[in-house]
Amino acid sequence: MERLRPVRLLALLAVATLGLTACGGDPLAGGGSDSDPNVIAIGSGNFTESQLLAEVYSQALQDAGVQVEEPVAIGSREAYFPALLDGSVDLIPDYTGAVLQYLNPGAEQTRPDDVYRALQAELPPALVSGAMSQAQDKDAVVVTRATADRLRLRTIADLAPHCPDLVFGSGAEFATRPDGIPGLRETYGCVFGSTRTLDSGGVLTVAALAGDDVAAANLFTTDPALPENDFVALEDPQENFAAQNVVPVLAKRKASPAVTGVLDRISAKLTTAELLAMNAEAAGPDKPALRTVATSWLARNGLLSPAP
Amino acid sequence: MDWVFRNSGLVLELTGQHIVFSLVPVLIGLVLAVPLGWLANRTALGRSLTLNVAGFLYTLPSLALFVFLPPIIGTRILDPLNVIVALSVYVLALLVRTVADALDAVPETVVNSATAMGFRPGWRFLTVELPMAVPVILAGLRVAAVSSISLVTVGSVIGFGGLGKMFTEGFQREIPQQTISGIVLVLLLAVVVDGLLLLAGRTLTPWDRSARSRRTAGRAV
Amino acid sequence: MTYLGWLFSSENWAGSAENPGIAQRLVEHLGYTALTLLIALVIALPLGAWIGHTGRGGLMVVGIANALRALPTLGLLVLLFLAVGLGLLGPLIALVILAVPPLLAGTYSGVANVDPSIVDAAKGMGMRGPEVLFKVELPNALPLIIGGVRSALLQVISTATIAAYVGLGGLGRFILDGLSQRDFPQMIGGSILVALLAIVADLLLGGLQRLLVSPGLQQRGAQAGPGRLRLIRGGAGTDRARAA
Amino acid sequence: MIEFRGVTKRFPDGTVAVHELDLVAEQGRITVFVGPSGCGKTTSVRMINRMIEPTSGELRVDGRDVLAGDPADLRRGIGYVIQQAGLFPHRTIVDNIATVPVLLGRGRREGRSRAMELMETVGLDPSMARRYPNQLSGGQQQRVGVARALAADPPVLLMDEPFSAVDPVVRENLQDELLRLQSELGKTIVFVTHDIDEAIKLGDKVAVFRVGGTLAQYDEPGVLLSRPVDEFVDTFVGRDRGYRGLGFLSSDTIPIGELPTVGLGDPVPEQGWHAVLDGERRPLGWIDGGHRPGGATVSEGDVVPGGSLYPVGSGSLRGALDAALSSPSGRGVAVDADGRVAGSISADDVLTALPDARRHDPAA
Repeated sequence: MERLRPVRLLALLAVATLGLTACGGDPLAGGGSDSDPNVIAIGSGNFTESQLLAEVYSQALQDAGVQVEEPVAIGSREAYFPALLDGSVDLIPDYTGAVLQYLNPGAEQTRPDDVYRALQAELPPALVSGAMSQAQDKDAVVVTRATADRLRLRTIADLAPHCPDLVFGSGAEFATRPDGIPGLRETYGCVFGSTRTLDSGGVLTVAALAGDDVAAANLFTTDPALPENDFVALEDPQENFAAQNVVPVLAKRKASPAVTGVLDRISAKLTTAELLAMNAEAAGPDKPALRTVATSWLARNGLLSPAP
Repeated sequence: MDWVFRNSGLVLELTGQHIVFSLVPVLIGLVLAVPLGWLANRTALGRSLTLNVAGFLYTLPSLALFVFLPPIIGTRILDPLNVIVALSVYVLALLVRTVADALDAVPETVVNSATAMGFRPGWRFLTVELPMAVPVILAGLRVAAVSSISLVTVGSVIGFGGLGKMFTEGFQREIPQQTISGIVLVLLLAVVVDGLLLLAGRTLTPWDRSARSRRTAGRAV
Repeated sequence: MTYLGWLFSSENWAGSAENPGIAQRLVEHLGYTALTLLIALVIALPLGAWIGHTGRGGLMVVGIANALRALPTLGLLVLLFLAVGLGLLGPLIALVILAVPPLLAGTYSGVANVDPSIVDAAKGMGMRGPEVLFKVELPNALPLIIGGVRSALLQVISTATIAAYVGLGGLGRFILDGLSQRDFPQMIGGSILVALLAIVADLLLGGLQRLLVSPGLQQRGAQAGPGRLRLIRGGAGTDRARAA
Repeated sequence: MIEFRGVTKRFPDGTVAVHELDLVAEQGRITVFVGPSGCGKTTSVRMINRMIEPTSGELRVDGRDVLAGDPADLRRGIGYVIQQAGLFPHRTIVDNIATVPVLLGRGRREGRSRAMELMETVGLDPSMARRYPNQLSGGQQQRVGVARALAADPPVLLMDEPFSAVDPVVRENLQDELLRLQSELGKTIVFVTHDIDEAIKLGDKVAVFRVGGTLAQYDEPGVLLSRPVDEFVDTFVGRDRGYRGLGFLSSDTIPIGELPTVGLGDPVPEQGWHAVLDGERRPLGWIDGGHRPGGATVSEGDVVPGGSLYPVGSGSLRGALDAALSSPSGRGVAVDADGRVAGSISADDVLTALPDARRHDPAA
């Protein structure tokens, strides 16, 4: 029943932490272990749209006879992209501008085609991208209608002078991304009074903005919460946020013509309106499973072979 | 519950994962706790050392332990092995003490009479002391299993599977039904496993029937 | 590569307006913990003492304490977020819900386990109900009550970490933000801080216990009796269930 | 004085623990309640300080109705000692004893100094004052219990099986101590026990209860032994009651006879048993004349241990008979108040004196 003296306990803890420093490698480098060469492991971000797209890819590939693993929602790009690089996942639905900026923080292209072309040049040799879709889901600085009216805001430039008086809400990664808080500072000279870490365009951010816990927030243009809450996405005249067309990024060794064929057919059908519709369906009153939403979209667009 | 039926495939899959993630550690912890508990019970130093390390490990918050493990055991952060190892550590920390206490509580007269009848220590441990310690160990095992089932869900905050996904997804998509279903399923799983362990204990220790009700009633904290 | 540099950078401790530092997160974490514990004590101490004193509802306490062991913390946090929205209230309710059972069980079993002959003697000498409770039952129940406080404290510190997931501040932020920013040193640093906080808090309470509990109750083995009682009062408390 | 008038206790489940009890525990005397378990003896005593509320009837302590007024105030004026002492484990010995004085609003300091006095009264070393109960032996704890009950100097003392958890030797010790204390303090004591021997030893009067809470017999111990009212009391009082009853009969009429004696170093007598005396004429034992294993003179090695001694003037017939029966010579050694040999008595003398003693026994 004796307990260790504090000093001895702290010593123990010190030893334990030294142990932590001894091992090399980056545990965040990837997801699980290396994947099976004949099976495609699909990953996604940890937000609904990304998970939906992963489901769409997964089901379409399965339908075409490709073996796939159940999609895993990994987290932010900072978490899932390394997983793609080290082979623990093979396929990720992503956005052109975001990937480009991730690979080259200095990239200045903003138009969809320019971004896509630049992305092809920046992709590491082990990765390829499929065709990009017309569907865009851009980062945006969003305020409530009331704030927009009160401060007469239409663009981020209008917001800039007010930034020091405002609380800004976003996911943690937005604080460190080049087009995130640093980008807003450089492009528009907007330095927020304080920031609040919430989630990446998720319910926390929506709730915080709706509840006036934050005055401005980072949300995404296809988020059904924007029209639902009458939020205003401020225009981005200086093009801080690059074009964000949905694009599949995959491991070259898994990019067989069968696989890319399926992905390209999906990209051909996917538009911003379709993406909005899918998001709205998932957010609908029934809250259907994402795999159900994906199935019905694929069926609607003739991307599934008819049931036997 | 409506939600569960509309999404039964997903629910079944997550429940399956959950069972593996939560119960494999219980098994590992138990297998390691018996010899360690035995050792702890043999010498005062061993006891103090084992129990203090166990107490220390048990103090670590789970989310922190999930993060500590990768650099120590060389896994990547999303490897399910992290959850399994972390939970095994908790189960072990909890059971090592229980086993030591349970062995300690075996009446000395029984041990002495076994020795007097010519039992060698190893045989005596397996056939006399351990069986007599089963009821107390089992009580600890039930606590371990139940909290293990509840703890697995914490892992989904940093991307692990299991029923915790019902919470993270229910959160992201604002589906209270999914969250509530998740809570109910976790509780249900805990009740079922607890009941099974109780039943297993009854069959294992037919001699202890009368004593048991008192003991379980007393384990309030 | 070292993970500890993050922890020892004064810049990380101070933080900035845009990026709260360790000092602020630590204060937040301590604040949530203290507030929760205070509320939970106000609820659980009188209730547990009353139940233990009168013997009414004891079975209920045991039942609730057992059932709450299985209650998944994260589910509770998410459910409360969905119910009351963003802010301190939801997580606070969750934390209190998790802190009350160990406190209640500790106080209840502490008071209920006081040797009946002692209570009998106290009444027989002419102590009134409150005098019996405050002068005899509570001082004798103190080891178990503090045991309950230690359990609750660890629970709260752990769960407050997870509450970062539903937007709370505190040390859990480093773990989750580190994950999304791919900053493992930050994750490890946050984890170390949380672990240290838990250990230090537990040690402090252990010291407090030695200070507050009468030496007459600390004689080892003198009245600890059979295994069950000892299991209940376990020092480091590995017998307490953890939920976070 | 404690009076029970038609006191009944019926518990909510219908059990009658005490039925129509009429009894008076006399002022300054020890009254013992004895009986098998379930006879209501403890319930009866606990009704006196209202630890249990009577269902009906009247109960007075020194003429005051106990049911009038506040039970806590009542209890502060009545000492209470229970089995295993019920000491507060979280308080030191001195603070345990000072409990009631402090409750009564006398200062802590006054309470403590009173407690220190009482420790000496009950035979506890004052150095134990700062210890905690679990550092004391069972017998010591029981002494603390008695001291605690006496702390506010209550006229009435209730003792509920106080000595039943200590070993026989310590118990006998505590009983003697209680009798000594009572001879000094003269409290009105009600003492509960299930041990008839303890009852007979301690009680000025003994109340035997039977199961169902009725009083079987209430008498002085001698009468209980000599004339049990019915078979139940007879069985309860137990075997040897005739012999034990001798303990309550005066032995003053026994003739003291001659006692052949010899001193250490004297020549060993020719024949017959002789008491061996020391220089102060106190008995050391016996020597059988004619046997001389140790030589011609009486040495310590030759002395055969004697039986119990019979104190002239203060003994009972039981003591006299035992002295005679336990002596190797068949004659008991009678001693005076200083322990010097006064003569001898024989078992025949005791039996001869018996009818006379019975006739003079006031209790009979």
